[in-house]
Amino acid sequence: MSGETDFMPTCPLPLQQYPQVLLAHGGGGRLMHQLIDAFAATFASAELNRRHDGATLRIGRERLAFTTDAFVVQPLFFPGGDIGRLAVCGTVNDLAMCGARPLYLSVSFILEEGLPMETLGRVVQSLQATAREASVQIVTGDTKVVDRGKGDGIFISMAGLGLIEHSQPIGPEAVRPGDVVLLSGDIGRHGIAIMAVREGLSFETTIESDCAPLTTPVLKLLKAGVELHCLRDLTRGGLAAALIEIAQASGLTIELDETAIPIRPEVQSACELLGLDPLYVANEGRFVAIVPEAEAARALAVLQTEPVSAGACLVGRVIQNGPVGFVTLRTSLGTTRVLDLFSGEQLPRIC
Amino acid sequence: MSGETDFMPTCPLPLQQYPQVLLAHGGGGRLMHQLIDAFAATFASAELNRRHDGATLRIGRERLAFTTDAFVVQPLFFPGGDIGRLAVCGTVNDLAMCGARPLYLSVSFILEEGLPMETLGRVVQSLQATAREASVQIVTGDTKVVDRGKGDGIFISMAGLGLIEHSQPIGPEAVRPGDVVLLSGDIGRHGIAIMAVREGLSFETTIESDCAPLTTPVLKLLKAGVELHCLRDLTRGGLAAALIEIAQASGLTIELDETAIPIRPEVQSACELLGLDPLYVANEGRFVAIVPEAEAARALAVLQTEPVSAGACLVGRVIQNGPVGFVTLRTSLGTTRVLDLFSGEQLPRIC
Amino acid sequence: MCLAVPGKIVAILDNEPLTRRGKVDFGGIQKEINLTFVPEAREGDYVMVHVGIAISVVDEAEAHRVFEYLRQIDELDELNSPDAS
Amino acid sequence: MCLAVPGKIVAILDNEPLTRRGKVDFGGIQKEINLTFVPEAREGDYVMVHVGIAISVVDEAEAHRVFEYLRQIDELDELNSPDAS
Amino acid sequence: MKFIDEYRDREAALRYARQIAKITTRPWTIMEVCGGQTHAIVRFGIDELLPPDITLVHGPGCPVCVTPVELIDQAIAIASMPGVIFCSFGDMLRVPGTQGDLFSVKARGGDVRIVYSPLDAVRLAAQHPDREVVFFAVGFETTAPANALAVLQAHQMGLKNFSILVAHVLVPPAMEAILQSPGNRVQGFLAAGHVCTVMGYQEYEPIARKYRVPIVVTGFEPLDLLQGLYMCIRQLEEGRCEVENQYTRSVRRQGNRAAQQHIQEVFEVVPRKWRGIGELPRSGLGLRAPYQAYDAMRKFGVVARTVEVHSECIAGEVLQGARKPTDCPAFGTRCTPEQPLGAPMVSSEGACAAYYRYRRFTQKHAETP
Amino acid sequence: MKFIDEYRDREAALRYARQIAKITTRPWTIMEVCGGQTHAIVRFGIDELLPPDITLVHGPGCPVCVTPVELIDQAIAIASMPGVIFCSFGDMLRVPGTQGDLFSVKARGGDVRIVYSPLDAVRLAAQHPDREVVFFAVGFETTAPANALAVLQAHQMGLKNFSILVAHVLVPPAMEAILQSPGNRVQGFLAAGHVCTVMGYQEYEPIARKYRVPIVVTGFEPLDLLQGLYMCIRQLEEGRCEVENQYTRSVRRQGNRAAQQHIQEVFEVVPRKWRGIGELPRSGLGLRAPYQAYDAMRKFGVVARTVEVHSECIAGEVLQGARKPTDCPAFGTRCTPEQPLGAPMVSSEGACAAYYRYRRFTQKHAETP
Ligand code: SF4
Ligand code: SF4
Ligand SMILES: [Mg+2]
Ligand SMILES: [Mg+2]
Ligand SMILES: [Mg+2]
Ligand SMILES: [Mg+2]
Ligand SMILES: [Mg+2]
Ligand SMILES: [Mg+2]
Ligand SMILES: [Mg+2]
Ligand SMILES: [Mg+2]
Ligand SMILES: [Mg+2]
Ligand SMILES: [Mg+2]
Repeated sequence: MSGETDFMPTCPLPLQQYPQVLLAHGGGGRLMHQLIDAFAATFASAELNRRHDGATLRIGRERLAFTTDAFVVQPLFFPGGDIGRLAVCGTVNDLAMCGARPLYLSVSFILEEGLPMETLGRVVQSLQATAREASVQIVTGDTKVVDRGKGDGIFISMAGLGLIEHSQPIGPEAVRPGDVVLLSGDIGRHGIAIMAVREGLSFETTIESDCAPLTTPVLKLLKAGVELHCLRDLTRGGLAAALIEIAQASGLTIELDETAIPIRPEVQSACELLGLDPLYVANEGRFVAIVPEAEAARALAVLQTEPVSAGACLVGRVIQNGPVGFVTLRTSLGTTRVLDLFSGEQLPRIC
Repeated sequence: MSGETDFMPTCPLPLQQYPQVLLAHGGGGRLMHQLIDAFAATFASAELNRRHDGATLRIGRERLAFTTDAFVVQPLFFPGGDIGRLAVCGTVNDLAMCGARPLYLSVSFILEEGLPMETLGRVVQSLQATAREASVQIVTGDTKVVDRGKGDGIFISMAGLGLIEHSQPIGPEAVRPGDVVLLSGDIGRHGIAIMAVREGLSFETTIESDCAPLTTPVLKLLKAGVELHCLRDLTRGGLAAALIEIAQASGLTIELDETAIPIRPEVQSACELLGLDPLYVANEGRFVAIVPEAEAARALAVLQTEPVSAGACLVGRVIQNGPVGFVTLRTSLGTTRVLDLFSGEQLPRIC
Repeated sequence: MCLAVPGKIVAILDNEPLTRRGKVDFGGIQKEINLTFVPEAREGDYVMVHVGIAISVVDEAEAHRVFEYLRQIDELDELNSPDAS
Repeated sequence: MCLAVPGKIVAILDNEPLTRRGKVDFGGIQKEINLTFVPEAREGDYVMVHVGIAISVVDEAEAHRVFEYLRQIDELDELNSPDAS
Repeated sequence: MKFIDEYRDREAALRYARQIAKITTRPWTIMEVCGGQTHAIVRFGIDELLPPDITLVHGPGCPVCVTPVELIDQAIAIASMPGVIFCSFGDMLRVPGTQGDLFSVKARGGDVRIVYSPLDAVRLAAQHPDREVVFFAVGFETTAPANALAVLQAHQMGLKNFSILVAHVLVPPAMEAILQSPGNRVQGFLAAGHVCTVMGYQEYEPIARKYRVPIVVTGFEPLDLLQGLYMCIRQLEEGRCEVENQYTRSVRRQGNRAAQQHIQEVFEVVPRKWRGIGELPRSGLGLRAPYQAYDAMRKFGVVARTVEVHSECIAGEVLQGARKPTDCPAFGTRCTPEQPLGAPMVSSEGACAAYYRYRRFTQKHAETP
Repeated sequence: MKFIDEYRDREAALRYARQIAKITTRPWTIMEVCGGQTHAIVRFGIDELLPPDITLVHGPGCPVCVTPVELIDQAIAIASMPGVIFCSFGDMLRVPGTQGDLFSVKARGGDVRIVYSPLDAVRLAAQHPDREVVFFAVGFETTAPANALAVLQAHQMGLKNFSILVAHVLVPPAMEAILQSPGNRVQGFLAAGHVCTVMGYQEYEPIARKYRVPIVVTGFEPLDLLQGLYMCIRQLEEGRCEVENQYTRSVRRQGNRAAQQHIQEVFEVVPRKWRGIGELPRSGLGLRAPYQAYDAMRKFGVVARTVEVHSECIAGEVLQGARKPTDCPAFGTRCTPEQPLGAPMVSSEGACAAYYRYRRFTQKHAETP
């Protein structure tokens, strides 16, 4: 363990502020970003510091994308998907957002003792079906079982490997003033579908999660030769968090047009009912592409040919003279407000 | 979710036998192997079927090794290591066992709400210190927080990427009759160190986990041009499980010599006290190398130059005419017995 | 404080005092809502719902007031402005 | 059944009936062991321990019997074998 | 959504804004009482549509903001007890007491749950007869019928393991306190539409007369707010001080009689301490004698200890509209949503949090406090 | 380890083996009574060192193997009760009852814990006064003092929440049952060294006389076993039938008096059913009247229901040495350690499991049953 003492004195975790890990530290909001900052500082990793969906690595003569995510969703099965499908989509999408062709996945299960084997079987089937749908292979894995009461049915951690077959530097650092923000479809469905089936909040709806692999539209954009500056799938924290991360990492301002953002009426209704802002609600099959304005029309045309991004549209633009690292929203009334990260997860606003 | 129905009718999980997941399904024994068989069948993956420590992949013009493991050890800190060090060692070692130079790691944390931030800080420091020790970089990561009572402090899933810089096909399929089995040092220390600090079984000992990165000795073997047929680190299930896996995957027989296997006296004592067989006790810094007999002396000389494998020795050989897929042990009395997988984890035999 | 959302009663499920309940549709989302405090509410009525409990029946006749008022003040304004076309 | 392991008492920790306890060393591993059933055992003695409880004191004088017996039967055998050297 | 979407019409909003500008001849300071209105104003940027002469100040109508530290501490004490399931609306979990918040209690192993409705807490009590279920009954008059109903349901079901920690406050006394304060700048009010849905607006008529201040009962959508502002400014410009009702689709003059009867059955008017303001007589609700078995404070014997509020925090003045969040020396530095010093930085409706989230970096924020 | 390592000396073992071969003139069938001896024989391959004329058969001395299904079902019923902490030695958790095993109870949420000692269970009871702690008191005479001590400690501490589910069995009645069975092949016994450490070996003298069978009290290390076999074969060859003591370093003729007194204080001899053998009179231990408050079966009112053992399983004959595991039609196919039909496939000391693990694929297994 040589080298440990080098690191001990400068532990950058926010110890004083929160002596214990809170749910909010995983909620996609400001606390989570503080924790990630601390990790990045400790791991002294330039790649982690890029704050992209995955790392872009040169290995030997190839450029690869490498990413990981843990999936702890409850319930395990929800309208439009399940934890297995979610894991594959989340991982494949992060690779696609690096501009890579997703190739291989690893899967690591942490199972809670007592999990019905039939449940595990269904998740594994779904995982494989989604991997086939996304044209990736699961090539390595691991399984651990923890005592009952020390897990929550199934946790999946997945890592993904993809090959970058072009030379575009896709990432926040490539974003330029004048670029436009394309959104691949309507937002908020995944988060609302999950909330609808959560104990304590349950309501009836036909909303299904948008959970889907995004490989095809991204590879088509690349194949069409569209100049892509940044790609980002919308997950925890929603459209707002994704764009705030890009604005912060690029040091520019992003202006969004509220009226251009597609939201299904039922999603909007659920948000009104729960006092949520749909811009912050989770998605699992949506992404933003930031491209030069001149490429917008061609990019949208490509996206609209794919079912998963048929609803693609232009929702905002990157400007130079705004507040550095911020996202502003032009509201439906034509006024402007700043979109900021929440502290933790967005809580239903009831009172 | 196209393609799902193709898979549904043939769910190969052992549903009838065990309707629920048991701890034994993660214990490194036969039940775990049954589960892995089922996964491999579902994922229809040739790489998973190789049953090696990781997948060996050709991506573009390079050959890479890719592996994953979940780490759920309790307690989080134990004599000689902690969950962070364990994660890096486990992952790096699996890459090394593929004959790869470990380069990059991903880390996925599943934290339990209420975890002391200071504990997380110490684990992260140790993780980074071990990564430096093993000359690998942590380049991408993810953090999820689960409700209190739905996790166990810290779970870590790690994936690793390594570059294969030679053309040797290292794996069970390369093992040949006449090969010899080299063991890198004394066995059983990790498992006993953990048991010593487990609630309910606690005893006092100076035994420390052997937890260590094995990259250097493996890369030195490769650099020296030693012909390596198979490498395998000894983890869950110990030396016995590792060799049984190789015997089964290669369809050959491995003969072990009990008297040649180094075991520290305190480890042997702890095993007598608990009624355990040290051949099945977990290690985290030991490996076996299967090499042609003609290479044995040179390989041992290389291994013995490295502190982590200074105790390397020849412990067995591969034979053709034995029972297919089995490991036999020549006991200290000169008799022979078959080493078979346990069903689950080895339980202390008390009565 | 006091987020309240309008929804349409699609079914009355229970008519007992304290537990008078209905299924209420909020633009495609349905939820069971307590109707104790709107004894006059019938299927098809819109109610304002706060923390799972209806606190009023929306007066559909009054619902256009905000637009009528606007029309009136606009008209007033036009009358007052000499440059009205 | 009945795994029992020999260990050496390195300290007596408690002398009350039912809870007579000692620290016992098993080849470098130490564990607290109940000594209620070996009231005669002293520090330095070896005891046979089963499920955390000593069930006998090892008789060191008798411990060599198995080798003596072997020597005796070997000698007997040599006497009986005409080809003994 | 019917009865929502139409009130967000841009063209109508701009027409209202134009009319407001036309009738405004002088600076006026108007307070929207309710945090829900504050939220809508910030979310839709309503203030940007107003002429520079109009200053909006955010009122005390956020229950998260006005619940005193002592009560948060009591909530934390009860939630930490073994066997207790402590239920609350979401935002209350992040309000700092003297030692952490309810989220930290959960992280330390307490069973703290977010519920959508107090009736969900009653259901939990019925499901877990071996546990004590406590609901944190915060809120203004709007929420009082729901909490009364929860107590009555529990009573009817004979539940012995249900209780509420009452922190109910009433709007009119707070408005009077603001009007009486020496630094008062407020010249007109938008009264809280949902409070008035329950209570009606007769109570406001003496206030309007006594303090010569126009009060317009107002809804929560952009057009509601703009119409309410128009009506209020028009009164100010015309020198009137009446109670008018903009929110006629939901509010009747007498309010909701059924709801009021249930409130009166369960609760009585009591003095209550407001965070940042201090104790106001007859400004809250407490359980009546027949229902004191449902009083969590009695049941668990937790004592209210007076607590010094963090000295830097000027929440009291902010909540009364006397100063704006940016006047606070801690704003945005030592006080942030991640580490709030005062409650207004916690709630998504709190003035300081709203300010921090939406306004911190826009140029044009001089006109809103 | 002193008193272990020296008894594993290869050269001495081979010398013993040579002497055994020399004195053996005819086929002999010898049973090692204790599962611990079975384990050592298989682990060290002792049987390979013996001449083909010597057949070792594995005895009933594995508590995991002989505990009847009814008792496993009772254990499962108690362990499934809310509030119970059910403690057991590890191997018992995998023994199948009629509906799953104790591991499945744990997987379904029962609090089932592996302990090292019954005294650990007493400690748990003291630590969790609000829970019921039950210890599964299986074992032969060796374990009886420990279980007696656990009851006496709990009694002394005044613990009301501790009890034991008693499944204690006694060796001599089982040996007699084997000798009386019509198909008996056993001609000599290695008696269980640790049982005799506690009980001495006076009880075996009438058996040796009555059935004209040599009995050698034997230890557990290779040299112990080889010496014990030598002594037994020598008696057989010489036509003697005495009780001899190979394990003199631990066993005295009277056994451990202190331990015996404590057993007698707490337990009395009762009839007991053996898995695969049936009920044997005076073959087990039960709690005496003054300690029946610690009887889990009484405390939890679980009734023993007679259960049909799986028809294919020939465990009874295997346990009595009448047939070998490979004679069982289910062995290795429908009955494996992962899915055992009978108890001998469960315990790592069980004859079927030992056979499955170590012998299944070696050629040379004809001579051991
Ligand atoms: S910014 Fe913080 S400290 Fe300042 S008044 Fe608001 S809540 Fe209080
Ligand atoms: S192999 Fe299985 S079924 Fe056959 S006797 Fe042994 S335990 Fe019974
Ligand atoms: Mg992403
Ligand atoms: Mg990722
Ligand atoms: Mg992701
Ligand atoms: Mg693994
Ligand atoms: Mg659980
Ligand atoms: Mg490995
Ligand atoms: Mg691996
Ligand atoms: Mg591994
Ligand atoms: Mg992630
Ligand atoms: Mg825990």
